[in-house]
Order: sequence, then structure tokens, then C-alpha cells
Amino acid sequence: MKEYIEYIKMIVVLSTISAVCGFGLAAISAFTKERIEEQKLLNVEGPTVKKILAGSTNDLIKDRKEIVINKQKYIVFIGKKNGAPWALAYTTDGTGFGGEMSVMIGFDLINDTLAGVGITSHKETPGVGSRVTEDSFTKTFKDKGLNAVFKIKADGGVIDAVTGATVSSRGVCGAVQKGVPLYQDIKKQVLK
Amino acid sequence: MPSSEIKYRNLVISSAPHIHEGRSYSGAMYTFIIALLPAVIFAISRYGMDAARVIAVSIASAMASEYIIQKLFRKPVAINDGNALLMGLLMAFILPPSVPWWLIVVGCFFSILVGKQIFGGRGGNTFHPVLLGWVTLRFSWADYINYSYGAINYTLNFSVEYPLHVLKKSGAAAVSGLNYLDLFLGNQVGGTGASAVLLILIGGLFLIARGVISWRIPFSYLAGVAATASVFWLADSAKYADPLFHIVVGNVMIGAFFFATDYSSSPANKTAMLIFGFGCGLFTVLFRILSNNPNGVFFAILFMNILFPLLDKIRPAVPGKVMKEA
Amino acid sequence: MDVSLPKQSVLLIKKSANGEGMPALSSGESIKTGGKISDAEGKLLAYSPVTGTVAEIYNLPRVDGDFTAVDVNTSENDVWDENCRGIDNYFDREPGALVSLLCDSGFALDIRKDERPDAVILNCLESDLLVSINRNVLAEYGDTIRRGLRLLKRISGSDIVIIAVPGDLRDFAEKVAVDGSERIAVVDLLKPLYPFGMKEIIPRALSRKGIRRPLVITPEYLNSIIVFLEHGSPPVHKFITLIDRNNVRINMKVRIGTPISHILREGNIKISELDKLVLGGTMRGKSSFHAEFPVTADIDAIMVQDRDAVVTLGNEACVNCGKCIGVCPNKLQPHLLARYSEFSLFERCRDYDIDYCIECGLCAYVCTSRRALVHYIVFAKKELAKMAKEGDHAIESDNIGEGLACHPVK
Amino acid sequence: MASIAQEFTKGFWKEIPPFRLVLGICAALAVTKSLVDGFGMGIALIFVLVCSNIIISMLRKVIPKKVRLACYIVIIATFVVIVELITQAYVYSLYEALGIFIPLIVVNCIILGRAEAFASKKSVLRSALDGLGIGAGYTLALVFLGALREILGRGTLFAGSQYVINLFGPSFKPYAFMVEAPGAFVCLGLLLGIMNVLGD
Repeated sequence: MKEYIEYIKMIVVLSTISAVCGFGLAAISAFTKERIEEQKLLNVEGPTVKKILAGSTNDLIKDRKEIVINKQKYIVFIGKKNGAPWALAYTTDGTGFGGEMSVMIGFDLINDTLAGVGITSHKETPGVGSRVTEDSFTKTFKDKGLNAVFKIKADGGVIDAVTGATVSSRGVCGAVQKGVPLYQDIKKQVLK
Repeated sequence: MPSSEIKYRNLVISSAPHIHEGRSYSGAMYTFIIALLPAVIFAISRYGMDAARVIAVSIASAMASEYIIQKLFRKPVAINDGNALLMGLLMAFILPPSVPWWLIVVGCFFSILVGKQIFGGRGGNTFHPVLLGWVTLRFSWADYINYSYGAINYTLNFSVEYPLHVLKKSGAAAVSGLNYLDLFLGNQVGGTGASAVLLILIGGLFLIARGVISWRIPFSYLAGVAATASVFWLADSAKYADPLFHIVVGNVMIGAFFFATDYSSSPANKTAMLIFGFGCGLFTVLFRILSNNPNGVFFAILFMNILFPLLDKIRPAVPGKVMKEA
Repeated sequence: MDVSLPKQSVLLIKKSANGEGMPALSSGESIKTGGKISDAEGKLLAYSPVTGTVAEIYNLPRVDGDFTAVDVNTSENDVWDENCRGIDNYFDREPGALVSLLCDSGFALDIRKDERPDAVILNCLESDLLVSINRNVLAEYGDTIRRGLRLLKRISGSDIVIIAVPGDLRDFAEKVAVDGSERIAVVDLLKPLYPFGMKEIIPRALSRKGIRRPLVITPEYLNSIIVFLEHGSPPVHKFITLIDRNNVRINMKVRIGTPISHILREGNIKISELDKLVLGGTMRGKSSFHAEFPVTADIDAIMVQDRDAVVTLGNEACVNCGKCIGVCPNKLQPHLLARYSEFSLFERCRDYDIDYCIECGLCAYVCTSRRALVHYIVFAKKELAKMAKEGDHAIESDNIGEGLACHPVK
Repeated sequence: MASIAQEFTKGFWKEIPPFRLVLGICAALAVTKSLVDGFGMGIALIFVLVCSNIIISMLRKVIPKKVRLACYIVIIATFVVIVELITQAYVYSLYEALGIFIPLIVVNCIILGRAEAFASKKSVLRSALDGLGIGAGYTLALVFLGALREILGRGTLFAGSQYVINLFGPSFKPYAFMVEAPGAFVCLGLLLGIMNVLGD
């Protein structure tokens, strides 16, 4: 009998501690959730957004919209000049050499061209594949029309691949290709 | 006669044997240094005072480090055993003649402190101290110890392009124009003294002839390089250079005869020596071909240094044991 | 050169492990040549090599153990002990009985019933560097040795008898090998290299291969067995090589029990402070801390080394150069054995086959760091033996006698 | 019996974790690329250590012996997640720099070690002081290691904060080896050696 009491005590104590901890964590998590998201956007995507939508006068992180297309949620950053939106940017993903990479694509709303491309996160080999994050590669996307073939030249496209990093270059192009068709829908929703 | 009445009491007592071959550790070290002297003269005649400066600074800082550390560790000071001198000389040999003095001092100090004394001083080092020092230099100041950059300010009658860099960058066709005999005679960029391939080889053969080192490690090293390079070369001779090229360029000779044969960081059993040397050669070529870094010798030797205690477990059967058990 | 009989001889009697072995003697008692001077049996049995009166009995430590020493004032005329009688028709006796009789009398012959030797090897190579006694032994005892070989051939049951000699002793060996028209042994010429003369190594040096369990015996020991069987007491003389500080060698025939100081005087060698006096050859001899030790049957040479020639072997760190591995005749790793011993890892020494070390001394001879490798190894062996004893697994030493004319030690 | 003050001070020298107890080495090697990173890790650890020590000490009579480790781990993990969430929300740059090592505080032997060896036996006050002292000692060690590596490997101090100081001027060529992973081992090894020489 004594044994059973001990077992029950063990179960009760461990469960209680776990429960208290679980509820505590849930509370703290709920409390910090919003701020963490903001921090993440600010630190992970913030620098890229600022670079792509350079010239905007508003707070890019604050002026973001969540838009759902085909049940998928996109966070769209809107760049404004003198209060009027001139560009937007959102993130899509592609597959590089080391795995998934997140690519942010910026669009010029006025000319309907690409305002720029930036890689927000990647797992490419440092010094080799990671060279796709450098400006010399990403700037080749700038000002391209939406109908351009976003493939590397070896695959019949218009983009110069980084030497020795064909797979990574392909990954970026794939992300852009995936992102461009969404533009019109997103534009509509943003300007609504 | 009871011991109280015995006359001669002050005789020397020692265990057998009562004679010795006559060699000593410092003798071996100085033989190493003598074997390197021709290359020292070569280096000074080619690079002038710069080579002399590098060698002098290197030796001085290695010996000073040894002295200071032994004092600090309260160990008997043994800088006259020639080991620190040899370490300094070897460090100078693998650095280009243009390196700044502070780089040599840092390298030598690290070599002696972390490479040698931390492991227990003479006989304790698992890695070749100089190579350990060299690695930290390479991590920190790769441009300074780049052989091509180092040779730019000298008027030399050969290309300042480091052959292995050329091979890495432009493929085997770019190095096929090189005269191997020329490279072998020392007309290539490289370390202050290490580029004198022929003289290093002569020094190494001298060491073997004097019985200071065994032939097993150096020759199995060269065999390892040749064999591995041959495999690649036979597979695709347009892409990979031939084995002879791999042997005559880039520190293979000094690595085989002077670095891989370091007593404390190489195996002592005969079979293990052969495997060790061959492994060094294998990894030298693999590092050269498969890694970004064109120079594989030092990393290969350091890598095999890790394996040597394991290799030393390969020991021959005891003949008496076989006899008794049979 | 024959060394004269000294005025006073010293007889050494080895003490047994438990300290027994005091002789059945007292001061003033007179002893006769060939008489037993200890009560013990087997290996500890000792016979007197001289006639005289006992002057003093005391303990004498030697490097290899404790001994009881008996000082005897010798008389010029040898009187043989009346109990000293040979064994009639010993040649026709049953082999097993003969072997056990020899064992009981202090001789050790490694012949076991269950495991017969597959060859008899007469080892005429010198036991150590600079030793050169076998020429004299073969010259003087040739006939006895021939009889001995016949006996050994009979009691060992082996057809193969090999006389292993260096080239320059070939003629002596041929004489020993042939008895009238019958050839009793084959002569195998070996290079006089060290350590071929050690019983563990010599089977491998022979031109005949495949000998697994030989009976190896030196000519002097064989002679002493026959002398004992024929006369009831082992020989009273021993051949030694006296080596002076310039490595000049004199071969001497010495009465066992003669103090070394007496021999040095006769050989005209002075010894002074900080010199080294070695009992045995250069590679395996044991240094002695004074010159009053007597010649015993296990000493083949006496060497005096000048103070300037003394080699200092120490405990500098091993640098792993591998020289010792290259020279070890048993392919051991002396550097590892010494290191394990230095740090008291004796069990590891056993894993690395320390039991197969024959203490030839070659590793320490070539050691780059001049480490006292043999010293470390011997130390580890002793510690292991002690541990085995403490653990109550006392191992019978199968290292029984070889090479010693059995008188009076062993 | 050690005085209350000693419970606090022992962590600074006598039982300074990475050097004397050789605990928490993994984090000590990985996050000491700069002084600031080391300091941040130290503060995070102090928080977890003090909180978990207090809670465990409070519950020491309630927790059954057989499931004590499970309870400790749950409590420690809770505080670690709290630290993670808070750094993520308020000091994101530190969160980035410390990376995986914040979650790994859970398995940092110091915390479980103190819980098992100290907090489960001593009073709440003593446990809190012990946690504070050991945590502060750990922070001190990380700061020292971080500073050493930063000075040698980058020539700066306080890099990663707005008070960054460039110690040797622009001509200094940093010994970058020291901020690489092997440099961490070498540095820690040398400091351990020095601590052994200095003794108690």
C-alpha cells in the first residue's frame, strides 16, 4: 500500500510541476508573441526590405499587410513615397544547394518591374554558394520586366549564374519564378 | 671479507648495458640542421638578406620561446639540445621570405608553447609543433604566408605564380608547360628554403644515410603521392596533373623528409611507418585536388599525426611467443 | 693464463627466497674440495671448490640477490672430499632418473617427460660482447663435451644434435662432433653476432629451421655435468675473460671462489674510484660496487671500465624514434615497455609481451634519448612477479639453468 | 559549515565552473568569440541557475527521489524557454549570437549539477546565493575568455555593442585563429593550465 502511495505521489508531483511549467510558458509565450514576431521581421527581413525598397519614406516594418492567396499567407511590405505606395515586397522560397532558401522579391508598382531581389535566409556553402547573396548577383534582377524568363542563362534564361554556384543561382531563380505570378493578385489586394 | 673491511667502495653502479652506440638526441637534431644547411645557403643566395632575416628571426624567437617557457614551467632549460633551433629553422623554411617579423615570432611562440611544451616538452608532442604554428598563421594571416604574394617583390627568373594555385585555378593544361627539372632544381616559388627541392632531397638522403631517420616514412610518402596522383591522372589527364608534378612542387619533399619524420609525432613500428607515410601522401593529393586549399602537405601530415598512436598499435608478432604457443 | 690460488677464497651460497640457505658450517671448521657446503637441495646446492678452513661467515648482497658468503683460508694442497664419488655406468641409466638425479644435485636440464626437446644445441657462441672463453673451453674440455653430447642425445631422445659455433672455432667443433668414425653432431657455422649467443635467439640463427623446442646448452655447462657424473663434484675451475679499460682481453682459468681483487692483481689491472667493475660482458653484465666478490660459475667475464668511458643512461623523455624497435631481437616495443614501467602501468607491460624480453640490452644500447630501458623493463618484470605472488598465482619459473657451470651457485 | 557569504563567493575562485569544476565547457567554447557574447550567455545562465535553484530548493521536500531528475529538467527547461523567449523579444541580436546555446542551457551540466549537488539539499537562501555565485563566476570566466579571444583575434573589445573599442588601431592584423573554434580550445586549455599553476 505504501508503495502505491509513493507511486501516486511521484505521478502527482511530476504532473503538477509539468502542468504549472506548461501553463507558465504558455502565458509568457502569448505575452511575448507579438514582439518576437516584430523583432524577427525587423532583424531577419528588415535589412533586406530596406535595401530592396530603398528610397521609401515610411516605416517598412510597421506598414506590412498579411495577405492570403491560395490559402497561403504572405507578409507584404509596402514602400511609400510621400504617403503614396510605390513598391511592395514579399518572400517566397526556393531550393538551393544546401536546402531551402528564402528570397524576397520587390516590385515597382508604377512600372510593374522588379525593384530588387534579396536573400533573407539560406544554408548555402560559405564562400561558394553563399555568393548568391552578394549584390553583384542580386542586382541582375533589378528593373527586369515581369515577363522576363527568370532562369540562368544555361537554362535559357536571362540571369548570369554565379560561377561555381549554379545550383544556388538556380534556387534563387526558382524562388523568383514562383513569386512573380502572385504579383498581380497581391497588388490588387494591397491597393484595395 | 665482510663489507666493513672492503677497500674500493666508490665504484660506479649502473644497469646493463655498459656501452652505448654514441648517438644522442641533440646529435640527431644537429644532424637534421646540417642536412638543411645547403638549402639555407640556397635561400640566402636567392632571396638575399630577406631570407637571412626570416631564418634569423625564426631561430631566435623559437629558442627564446623555448627558454622563456621552460623557465616559466620550472623545467630544466634545454635549449642547447638543438630541437628549438631545428623548429625555428623549419618554420623559416616554410614561410615566404617576405613575411613580417611579428608573424614569425607569433608562429614560433605558438609552435613551442602549444605544439611542444604543453604536450610535455621533448618527445611529448603529438603534432609537429611547427605545423601547428603554421596552421594558426594560416587561419589568421593567409595573405602574408601566400607564396605567390610573398615572391612578388623579387626579381626571379621564373614565374611567381604558385604552381599549385595555377593547377587549382586553370587545370592541368596550364601547368603542362612547366619544366619539371627546373622546378626540381628549385626554380619555383615556395617557402624560403623549402622550394630548394633537390637540396632538401639531398639533405633527406643524408639523414637516412646517417641513420637519423628511417627510409620508410619519406619513401612511402612519395609513393603515396605518386600512387594517388596517378589514379586521378589516369582517370582524367586533362583535368589532373601527373604524379611527377605533384611530387616536385609545393613542400612535398620537405614534408616527406623533415616534417613527417618528426620522431615524436610519427609511428615507431615499421609497418605503421609505411602506412603513416603512405597516408600522408594520399591525403596530400586528396587535399590538393578535392579541397579549396591548393596546398595539402601540411594538413595531410597534421591529419596523420592524429592517427599515429593508433597506427603504432600495429606491431609485429613476438617470435618467441609464436614458438611457445605452437 | 692460469690464475694462482688465492690465500683466501670466498664461497657464495645463494639464499632461498625465504632467507634459508645458511651453510652447515661454522668458523674454524675445515672443508675439503668437492664437499657439500649447504644443506639445501636442488638449485641451492653448493660444493666447495677449495680445501681450507672457514674464517668467517656473513651476508653479502649482490645486485642480483642476497648471498651467504663464506671466507675460506685456502691451503695449497687440494684434498678431495671422501663422499665425492662418481656414478657408475651413468650412461646406461634410465634417462628420466638421470635427469631428476641431476636436478637434485643442483643441475637444471630442461627436459620434461611430456614435452621432449626436438633438438640439442651446443651453443658455442659467446654469451656477451667481448667475452671469448669458448675457444679455451672447447680446446681443454673437448673429450668431455663429446661424451656429454652422446649423453644428451640419449636422454633427450632427439636425433638432431647441432653444434653452433662461430667460424673460427670450426676445427674444435669438428673434433667434438666426430667420435672415432661416428658423427654425433652437425656443425653449424654462425656469424659471431650478439645476441645470437642467447639461448632464446640461437634457434632462430641456425641454418636448420623449424626447431621449436630445443635443449640449448653451453659447452662449459655440459662439461660440468659430465665432470659431476664422473667425479661426484662439478669442476672447480671457470674460464673467464678479463677485459681492461682499453678493451684488451685476457682469457683466464680461475678457481671458483677467487676474489676479483686477486684476479685484477694477477691481470695487472688497477681500479680506482668512479671506475666501473662489471661482472659479465658489456651488454648484460652486472656492475659491482666493490672488488671483493668472488668468481662464481655464472660469471663469464670481468670488465673494468674507465671513469671516462662510463655511459650514463638516465630518464630523459622518450622521443619515439623507433631505434629500439628496430634492434629488438624479439620484436618488442622497448620504448613502450619502459614508459609503462616508468608510470607503474605494469599490466600494460604484460599486454605488450614484457615476458618475452630477454634483457639483451640492445635497446638501451641504441636509445637516442639514452634511457635506461633495460632497467625499467627489469623493474616492471620484478613488480609483475611480486604482484603474481601476492595474487597467489605464483608462476613456476621455467627459466631454469643454462650456461652456468653449476658451482657453487645454482 | 560554510558561511552564507561563502556560498556566494566560492563561485568566483574556488569553484569557478569552467576552470575549477570544468563544467559548462561546451558553451564556454562556443559563445566566447567576443566579450559581449560571453557576458550575454553568462547573464542568461545566471537567470536560469538562480531561478531553478530557488524553485528546486523550495520543492526539495516535495519531489520524490526517484523522479527528481525529471522534475529538475522540467523546471530548468521551463526557465530556459523563458530566457529564450525574452531574449528573442527584447535583445534579438544577443539571441542571434547565442543561437542554439540558449536552448542548450538545459543540458549545461552546471545547472543540473548545482540542482543535484546543492539546491536539493540546502535552504532556499543558500541555494539562491549559490546559484548567483556560481552563475556570476561562470559569467566572469566567459567574459574573461571572451575578452582574451576578442583582443587577440579581433583587436577589439565590446564588439557587438555600441561601445566597441578598437584597441590597437587600424594597422593591427588580428590573430584570427583565436576566434576560430580551435583557438577556443587552445585559449581554454591555457587558462586551465594557468589556474592549475595558481592553485587554490
